[in-house]
Amino acid sequence: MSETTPTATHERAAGLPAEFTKPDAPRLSWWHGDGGEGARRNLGLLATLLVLVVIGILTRPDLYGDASWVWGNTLTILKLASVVGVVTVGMTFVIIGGGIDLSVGAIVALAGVWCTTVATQSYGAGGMIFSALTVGLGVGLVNGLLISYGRLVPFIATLAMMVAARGLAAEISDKQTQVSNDAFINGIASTNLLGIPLLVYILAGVVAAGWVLLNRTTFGRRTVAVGGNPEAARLAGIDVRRHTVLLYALSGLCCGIAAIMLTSQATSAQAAMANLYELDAIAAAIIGGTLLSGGRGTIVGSLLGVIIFSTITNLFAINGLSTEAQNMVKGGIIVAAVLVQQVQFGSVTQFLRRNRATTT
Amino acid sequence: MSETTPTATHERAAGLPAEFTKPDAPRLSWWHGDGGEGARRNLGLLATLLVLVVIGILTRPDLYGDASWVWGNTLTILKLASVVGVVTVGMTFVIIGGGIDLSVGAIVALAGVWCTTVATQSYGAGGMIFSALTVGLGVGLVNGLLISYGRLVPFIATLAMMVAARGLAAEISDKQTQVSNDAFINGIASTNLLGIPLLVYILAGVVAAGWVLLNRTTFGRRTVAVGGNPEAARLAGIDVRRHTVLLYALSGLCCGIAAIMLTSQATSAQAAMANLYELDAIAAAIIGGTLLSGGRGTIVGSLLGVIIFSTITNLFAINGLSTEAQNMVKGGIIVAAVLVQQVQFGSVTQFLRRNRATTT
Amino acid sequence: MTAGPLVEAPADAVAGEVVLRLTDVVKTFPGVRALDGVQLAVRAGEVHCLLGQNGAGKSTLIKVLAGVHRPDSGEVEWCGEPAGFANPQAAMRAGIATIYQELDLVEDLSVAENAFLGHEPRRFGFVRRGHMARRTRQILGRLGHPEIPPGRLVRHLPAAGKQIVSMARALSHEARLIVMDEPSAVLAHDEVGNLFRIIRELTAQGIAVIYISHRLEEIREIGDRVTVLKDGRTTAADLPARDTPTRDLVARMTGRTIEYVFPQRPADEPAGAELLRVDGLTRAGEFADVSLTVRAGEIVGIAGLVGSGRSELLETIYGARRAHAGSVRMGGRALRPGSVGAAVRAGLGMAPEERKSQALLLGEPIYRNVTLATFGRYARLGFTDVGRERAEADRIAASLELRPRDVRRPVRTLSGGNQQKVVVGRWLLGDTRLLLLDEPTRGVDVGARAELYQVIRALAARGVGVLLVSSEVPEVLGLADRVLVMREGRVVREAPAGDIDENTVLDLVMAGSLMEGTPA
Amino acid sequence: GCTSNETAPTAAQTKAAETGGNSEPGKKVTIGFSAPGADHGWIAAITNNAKAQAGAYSDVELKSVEAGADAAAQRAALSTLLSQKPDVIVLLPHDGKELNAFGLEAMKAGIPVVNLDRAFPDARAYRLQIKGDNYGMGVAAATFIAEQLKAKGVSNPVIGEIAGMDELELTQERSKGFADTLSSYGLKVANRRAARFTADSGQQEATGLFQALPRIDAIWNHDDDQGIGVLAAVNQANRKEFFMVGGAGSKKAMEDIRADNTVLKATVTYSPSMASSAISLARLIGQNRGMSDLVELQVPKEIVLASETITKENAGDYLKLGF
Ligand SMILES: Nc1ncnc2c1ncn2[C@@H]1O[C@H](COP(=O)(O)OP(=O)(O)OP(=O)(O)O)[C@@H](O)[C@H]1O
Ligand SMILES: Nc1ncnc2c1ncn2[C@@H]1O[C@H](COP(=O)(O)OP(=O)(O)OP(=O)(O)O)[C@@H](O)[C@H]1O
Ligand SMILES: [Mg+2]
Ligand SMILES: [Mg+2]
Repeated sequence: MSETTPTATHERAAGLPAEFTKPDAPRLSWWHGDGGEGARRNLGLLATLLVLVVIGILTRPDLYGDASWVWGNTLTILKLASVVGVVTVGMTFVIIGGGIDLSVGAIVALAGVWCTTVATQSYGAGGMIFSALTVGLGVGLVNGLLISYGRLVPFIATLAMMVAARGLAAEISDKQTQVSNDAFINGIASTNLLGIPLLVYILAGVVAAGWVLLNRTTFGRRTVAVGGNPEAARLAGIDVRRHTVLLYALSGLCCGIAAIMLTSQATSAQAAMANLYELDAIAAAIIGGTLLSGGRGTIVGSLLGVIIFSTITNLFAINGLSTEAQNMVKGGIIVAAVLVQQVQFGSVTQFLRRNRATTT
Repeated sequence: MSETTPTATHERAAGLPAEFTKPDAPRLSWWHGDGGEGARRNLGLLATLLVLVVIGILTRPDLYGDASWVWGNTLTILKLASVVGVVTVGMTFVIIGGGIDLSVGAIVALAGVWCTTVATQSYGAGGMIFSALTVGLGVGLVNGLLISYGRLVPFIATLAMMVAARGLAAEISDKQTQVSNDAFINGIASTNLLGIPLLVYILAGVVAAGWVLLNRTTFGRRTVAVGGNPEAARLAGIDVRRHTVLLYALSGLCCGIAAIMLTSQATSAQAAMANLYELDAIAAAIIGGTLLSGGRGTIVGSLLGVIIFSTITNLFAINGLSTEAQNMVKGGIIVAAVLVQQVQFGSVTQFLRRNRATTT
Repeated sequence: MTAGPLVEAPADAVAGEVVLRLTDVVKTFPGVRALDGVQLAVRAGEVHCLLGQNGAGKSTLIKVLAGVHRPDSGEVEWCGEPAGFANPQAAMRAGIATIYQELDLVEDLSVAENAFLGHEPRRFGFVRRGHMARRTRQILGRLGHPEIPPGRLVRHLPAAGKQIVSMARALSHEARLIVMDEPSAVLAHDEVGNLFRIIRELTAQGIAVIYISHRLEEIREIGDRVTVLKDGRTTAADLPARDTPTRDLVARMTGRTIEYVFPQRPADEPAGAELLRVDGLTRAGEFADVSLTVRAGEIVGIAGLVGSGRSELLETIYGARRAHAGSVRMGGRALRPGSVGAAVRAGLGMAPEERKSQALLLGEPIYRNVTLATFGRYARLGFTDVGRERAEADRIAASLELRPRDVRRPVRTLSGGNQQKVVVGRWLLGDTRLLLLDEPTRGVDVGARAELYQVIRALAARGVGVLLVSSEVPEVLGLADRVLVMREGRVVREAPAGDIDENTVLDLVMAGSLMEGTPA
Repeated sequence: GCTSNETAPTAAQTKAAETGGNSEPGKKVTIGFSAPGADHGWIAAITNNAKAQAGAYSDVELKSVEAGADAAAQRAALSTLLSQKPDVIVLLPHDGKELNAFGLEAMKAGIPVVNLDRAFPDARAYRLQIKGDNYGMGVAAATFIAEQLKAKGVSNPVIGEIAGMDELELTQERSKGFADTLSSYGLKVANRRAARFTADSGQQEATGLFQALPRIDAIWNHDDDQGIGVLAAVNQANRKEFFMVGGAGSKKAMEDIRADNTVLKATVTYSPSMASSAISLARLIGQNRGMSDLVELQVPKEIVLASETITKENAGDYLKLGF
């Protein structure tokens, strides 16, 4: 081949597979293209979800025989996923941006407690929503400032915030469960539009907004850059610190939204609410394919992660599993879910490789 | 300066810190030398500890006036630190090796419950200790295998294990608190040697062993390599996977030891014991200077981290603070402790820099 | 797609037995055939050079040798026996030591621990620290660097020092074949000489060396025979290193003929307005009292040894570090110190020295890396326009001959030289008025290098000012209009490129070299 | 109470210092007090009641240490309390068995220990044990449910249970009492979900329960605080076919029962007023006095509060005891 004319060699690019010389070859493009791997991963998550549903059908054929029950149960699962889902969207941004937020559960509790104090409730639903969002945003901002400008490790800063915010929530509520008496707030959880709960719409809205923000805006691009390689981002002129502050503020804001949703569901708030949501949200994001070290992740994956977790919970409830059995099985399912994704990955690659080997 | 003779310039080495051109200059060598930065960090931690003691003295002069009380209180703090301390040593290895272990609290509970079942207790203290250590090691091994060979993200694998192990512990104990009737086991927590509790000796032993293991053995040095640059470790012929398995096994073993200590203290075990120890251990390690991303950390720093946390807890107890106040203050103290370390760092560097600038 | 006929050149008489023979080795990655039938024969006691464009498969090949990758097919014969190394240990045990292209050190281990990583001298699992330190000192001495303390953390070493440690690791094995993947890329001129001395020592003992470099002069100086790779295939094997004409080598590498020359300087001096003015810039311990100017359309080169503080100077001008004294003005207006954002807004751009840690998002697609500093321009109201972005990136990729050209591939899968092109390409977008280039051609192959030079010259012709740092003196002299020479943090000479020659620069620069224990 | 935003415990839950008898001021007594950090209304009421009761006596000084997350943390807090040598220690342990060793240690050191609510297995570990009847709660709830169902003539009734934190032994006792009594009527629990004593967890578990059981006849919810969430879930799921029994006896629950406009028809008490009683008795122990209404010269060793069933009929009487 070294004897052929230079031009010809160049044109034919002998050593490279065909699709590489043609920049926009459709073949394999879903695979290597924009977010291709994320999409593939999400397929794996959908498969896991399917398996869970099949398990549900096999274990409770009586319930799954009733179509209206199935529809209702699906909505229940989505409702169950809605609060953690909103928190997870914020968490996904933080993790993609190279951080972690252990304080989300505490922020939800603080915002919930704050907005249900007698004083706040006297301002009506508007005042309650405003105060929950403001508290969430504010605490998130403090997190961000401590991490960005105080140079605290995110793990430590948000752990400290988690402890402090729960303490403050207990102080404010005097450790009591505060009942919400606002019909509008309480109505959020029981309102349906076109047969679908309002909470599910809120989740969908937050997920959609998160998806657009991450994939279609400069904010999202900066997030990936800041998490993927902060030094490179800084040298490319991105204000890494300011962006980090914004990420934690965003997470706090999501917690504020979640606080209203949870308060509405429980028609009350207390300092111990949203227990261990940080773990749920982080786990959902990671199951969904977000890299804990930052720089990679998808909103859809996180959403699927949350839905998988709430489907598991639902599966346990409809089968009446005891708490300890639940826990043991849950551990196993988590491991299996992740392994399934990998097996799939391996076999798909192998399949492609074999395929290519024969066509080349 | 650009007009001076080359030799003169070279001698004074304007462009480079002096120690780099002069082979073994003693100046600054403590700083740039092996582990120098760790040592400096630990000084910062000691300073924090001192501040906490001073706060104790200022808030409770009556108690601190009594020397024997002070001594007794110090032992109380160390005893309090002992169980989490042992867990933290294992955790430090795991984190330095690039992982994380969320299951430590659950492993302690499982090992504790296992060794206090009626069947196990019938074998006496030896059988109980053996079974606790074996269970810890075994669960750690499973963690390691899942992560190394199952390629699960450590966060997810150990989260799943945390859930599952607590479930199994609840199953085994039938959700009852199991009382230990073994005089030897129960006696561990109440035995003093030369006026110092046996638990403190155990902590000291584990810390010393951990220090030697990390700093003086190939296992320890390879742990740093595996966490700091896994690719480099692999290229250097280190079996990264096997090493990872060993790290989690080590952490599990530490949990087994901790389980015996905690069971002895409580003269009983239950599935909910060692609640959130994972958070305590991770926080202590990070406060102690271990990088969450792996590749750096010291055993002494982790120990100091644990002691700082138990001193804070003790401070609250002697001042009778309410839980909510405790939490709020604790969050603040954690932030302050880390900030103090940084201020110190900054000023020392600045001092050195200024020093260098004037001598040049 | 069968392999073309190989050009078999007569083997050097001096070389010994064939210790390593590769036949038809193939290695594919998802979507890429990195090796597509490689032939290679290495003899004891020779320096066998591997040549090839960026992405030709050189690094992949040596990773197959080192047991990092398993070949898909083909045969590896080691000392006459068929051998496929299942893992790096196996290769090391067989006597193959490797210096990888990307530094493979552990930052938080000491020099000695890094040198002996994986085969530490030990007793009952305990590291024999004294013994290890002694042996490390020996090896460092052999490498001409007795001043590096074995106990120092590698984190505290400058880049050149790290390269020495990498070499020390290779020498710490009882190797019969040492593979060096672009070892000279981060070394200064005098260091390369040192390296060659060691290579000669090794070959004199009958040890075989595989040497990879994009600098043909080096191949001429140290090499015995050359194997050329192109697109994962051997296009020529066992050419005599010293007297194969450059044109031939380049043709076999690239499939065309490229004149390895610097673009013509414009006839008249660039008379553009002053863009950048740096006054008395100082960072204690790094550089002191640096003043310089760059005009629009002018290329200013900074020569100096590794460690002379040039990178720090560029980073300080760029706002990535905060100056202790002095000022930076851009177009007459002072730049806010310590703010990269301000610098970028003022029209500065920088291609930093360490591409992986400072410039690239390895997991992200190429186009997103190319547009990292400019994606805001393709956005409306904060919403990005991926199509336009990709088209622009595609244009840049084409102009730099990026390989492979698909800009949606993750940067991680690019070869070292192609990654460098992505970094430089980033600042060819947008309206950068002053470009700071730190070692822009490090690891870039001959063909692409010529293209990069053209691109830089073309930018200058458009009125962009360029401040260029390079450890390759000919590059600075050939490309720049004006040259500054730095030594130990200070500018010791400034002159138009025409008024200064390579020897003068080297003399100035060597007067106090970083790695030399005693001054010249 | 558990509900609304009011703060101080109602006077009804503490005992005003009457004149004469036991309330005569006596020797100054320092009482060390420790309860787990409050994460729900009942525990909060315990601490508040203890503080209020101590405040009602001029001769009592209360030294309170709250203990963090688990038994180990509480043990550490208690050892600092011990080092301050109070006259009596009142504690609500995280877990009686886990803190048994501490009880022994304190008693050995000559400090009488009053165990509140969660029993020590070893009789030498306490001077006085005062507790609610967890098993009895289950019995009372099951009895009410079984009788109601019998009265309604429901055959094969579907009974759900929403327990509290499953890792606590008291939850196990309650569930056991419930299951044992149901089976004596030939009934059983169809599905049991464990919540965490918080309203949001109650809502979540109840929602799961409703999914599992398309038709329900009765539910026992262990804790009225988490019951707020359970009732919210009832409304959200629009399920009205069953009736519900609560637990512990919060004021809001009693109000709801009296108003009779929710599915909540009864609650079985587990009153946090026991904390007030514990402080009163600890004071007497510290002063070496007996209970004036008893013949004995010393405070007895064990007191178990009966779990009463509050229904629409008697809710008015109990309202003042609701927390
Ligand atoms: N891990 C990988 N995954 C996918 N593709 C890879 C991987 N490693 C290398 N490649 C591809 O294999 C080909 C050969 O790369 P290699 O690194 O061997 O080139 P090289 O000759 O060393 O180039 P350079 O001179 O730039 O270092 C390139 O096309 C590269 O993109
Ligand atoms: N022991 C050390 N500890 C801390 N910093 C050091 C040490 N030795 C060198 N340095 C810093 O590293 C720099 C040398 O690093 P490097 O090899 O990257 O060279 P550079 O100054 O960036 O050079 P170039 O001029 O080649 O771009 C020195 O200027 C000095 O500031
Ligand atoms: Mg290469
Ligand atoms: Mg440099």
